[in-house]
Formats: sequence, structure tokens, C-alpha cells
Amino acid sequence: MIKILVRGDDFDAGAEITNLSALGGGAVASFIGQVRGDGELEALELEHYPAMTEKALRKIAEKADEQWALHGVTIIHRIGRLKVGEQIVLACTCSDHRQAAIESCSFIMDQLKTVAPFWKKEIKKDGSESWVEERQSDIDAAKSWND
Amino acid sequence: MIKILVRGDDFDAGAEITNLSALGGGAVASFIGQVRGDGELEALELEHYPAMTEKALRKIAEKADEQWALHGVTIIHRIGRLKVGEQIVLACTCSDHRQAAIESCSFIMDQLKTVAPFWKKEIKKDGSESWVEERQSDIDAAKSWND
Amino acid sequence: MTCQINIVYFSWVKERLGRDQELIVYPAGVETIDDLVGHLKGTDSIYQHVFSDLKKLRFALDQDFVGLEAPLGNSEELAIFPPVTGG
Amino acid sequence: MTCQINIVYFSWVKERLGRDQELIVYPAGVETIDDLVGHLKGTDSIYQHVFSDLKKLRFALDQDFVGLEAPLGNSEELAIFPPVTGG
Repeated sequence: MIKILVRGDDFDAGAEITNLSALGGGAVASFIGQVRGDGELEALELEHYPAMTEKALRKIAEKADEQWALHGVTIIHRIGRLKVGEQIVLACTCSDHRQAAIESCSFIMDQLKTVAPFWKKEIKKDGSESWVEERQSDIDAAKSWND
Repeated sequence: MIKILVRGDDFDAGAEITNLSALGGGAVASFIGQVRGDGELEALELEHYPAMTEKALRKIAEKADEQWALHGVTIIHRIGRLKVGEQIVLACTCSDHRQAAIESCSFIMDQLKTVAPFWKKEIKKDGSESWVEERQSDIDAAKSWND
Repeated sequence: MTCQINIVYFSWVKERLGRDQELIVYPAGVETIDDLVGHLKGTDSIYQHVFSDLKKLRFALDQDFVGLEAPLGNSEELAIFPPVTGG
Repeated sequence: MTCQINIVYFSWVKERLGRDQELIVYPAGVETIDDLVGHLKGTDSIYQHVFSDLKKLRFALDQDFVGLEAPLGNSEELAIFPPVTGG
């Protein structure tokens, strides 16, 4: 069971995790990403490529499902303007085994950072704006799954 | 913020994760373990060492907190008779960074399998009972964190 | 023979070009993304400016990531954007 | 001089011994867990049976995991149990 959601509205991470855990696989791992404040940051503006986003997320979910034999995958990613503290993303996987659940969840997050068409712009409290640049550590993390 | 709960009653994993994510660190990882059915299994009986359990879980949480600089850790472990599909355990960590959150959550689960005083007895549908034996893969996983 | 393709832009590529998409008609001989980008750079200095460092750009053809050398074939949509930063 | 310690048992150790705890008085010369287990084995064949393979047992002194060689010292509680299987 693959569930993909791309939307501006907030989501209930607890309810989504509970729903997936109701599949009863035995092991449910999840990751929630939020807009982390650094004192200067006011909000993030999340742009995406509408025609491609869901397709790309589904591909990531299917790859995880294939590699770890999952019972279910939920990926939710928000777009638009998100203030400090707001939720950006949820990845949740359900499997028979804890390592499969945790690894596949980690894999999905690493893939989201490198092959899902989202772009983050930082909006500072002083009004200045700048596009977030890709980080070498994210590229390395995503590549590590091919080893 | 470390929260440790050891109890017979079920818990609301979604609400616990939501509570921890309200700390707003930016990255929240969680793992839920359930009683996985194999067709033969009726329930698990979870025994523990009451005088030691909370102390052992707190030690695991503190070690994770120290190693990954977490904003918060929640560990909930149930005891008593748990039927197939019921929740056994929740580990949830909140950090500034996704790898720290996911790794520390994985670390806690590996430690729970090897240094927390719980013992599982399987109760089969045919009425037979047997204590679960430790698995080499769990020992290896727990040891891998020392490398 | 001429061909055409819709190009969509995102993030700072969109901002610097001042448009989010455009239909581009290109001549025979333009076979790959690399060829098309080269063609565009010959038509307007703004492309020379925005596409000056191709290592900073990523491409998708009909919503699949591809490299610069990918043939345009019968693709309907080319997307040009900086490395993604979601998650 | 004699000393005493409360021993608690869990899982199949408890079931096979038929008790979940007992106060054990032990003689001088018993310094470590290993010594105490050896002493018990000399007092009743049930201990010989249940403690026959020490590699299958784990120990905690005053609620901390320790090895067989750990000195009893002034500890109040020794726990003897099989490897844990929680999580």
C-alpha cells in the first residue's frame, strides 16, 4: 500500500503513522521533517514541479517497497510557504522487520533530498530571500544506498 | 527531555510522536514494534525486572542523548500479555538533523533488544508456550554501535 | 524540418529567466539537451547568462531525470532547474 | 563471617527453579557471582540443573548488568536470567 500526498495544508503525522501501523506488519518506522529555526529564519517557500512530483515520490516509494518488501509506505510532502516549526515532510514505512522499516525510511528521506523535484527558498526575518543549495552530505547519503 | 514509560496498557503512538515533534527540533524519527503474527502465534507474554527496567531504559535514552545531542527521547515498552497486532514498543527521538534522529532511534531499538530486562514468551494458538531466544543478529546489531 | 518542445523552469532558473515556461522551436541538428541549450545560448544573451555553468543545472525529460547528453526524441516537456533541495 | 544476598530470577530460570526470589546466606570465600553460583550448585541438585550452562545466563548486581567475575561486594540484589529479548 503506497500513499503519496503533495499539498500545502498541514497533515496529522500521528494519525498517518497510526494508520500505517494498523497494517500490523510488526515494525513501523517514521521520519518527520520540520522547518528548523536558526534565529534568522522566518519561513521556507517550497516550490515543486507539479507534473513530476507525485511520479517521483511514487518511484521512490516503489523502489523502497521492492528493496525491503514493505507492507506499506506513506510519503507526505508539503509545498508553499512554511513557517519555522511547521511540518514539511513525513516518511513512514511498515515491514516485518525493524531493520527493514528503519533502513527503508532512511532511504526514502535520502532520496527525497536528491531526486524529488522540490526547491526550498529561505525567507529571513529581515526580508531577504535565498535559494537553499544542495549539500554534499545529502548527495553522499543518497549515493551510499548504491554501494 | 527524556520520557520513559513501562506499562501494561496500550499507548497512543501517534500522540506520543506528535508530542515529541512539538519540541520543534526539525527532525523526528520513530519506531513502533508490534506483535507480529505468523499464523501460529496467539500472544506474547512480556516479563520484565521491575526494579531495573526503568533504570535500564533511562540509561539507553541518556546514552543516545549524549551521543547525538537530542532535543528529546521517548521510550515506551509494554509488559504483560499482548495479542498479535498489539503494540509492544515505541522509540522516538527528536534532533536538529535527520541522520542523528534516525540513527539514535535505531540505536535505541538495538539496545532494547540486548540490554533492557525484558523476556518474551510465545503463546501459540495450540496452547503451547516457549521463551523466545536471543538472536545473533540482534547481538551483532547492538555491537555494531561500538565500532 | 523543425521541432518544438515545451521548456519549464524552476527555482532561480525561473527567476533569472523571468518566465516559468516557453515553447521553443529548434532546427534540425539539435538532437540532445546539450544541443538545445547551445542553440538557446546563440539566440539570446540571457540564456548565456543563466546557463553559463551547466554543472549547476539538472534536467528532466517528460518528468524523468536525465543527463545533458539525453536525446530529445519525441519528448514533449523539458525541465531545467538547479539541484533539488526537498525533504 | 557469613554474608547474604537476595537473588531474583526471571524467565525460564524462574520457572525451572520454581521461585522468583530467595535470600541466600553464603560463607566466607564466596567473593564473586561465579563463586556464589558454584556454592549454590553444591547445596542442591536443582541449581546444578538450572545453572549447568553458564553461557546461557546473564547477571545483574543491584540492577546493573555484570559478568560472572563481578565481586558481590555489598550488593543487595543479584538477578539471574537468560539473555533479554525485549524491544
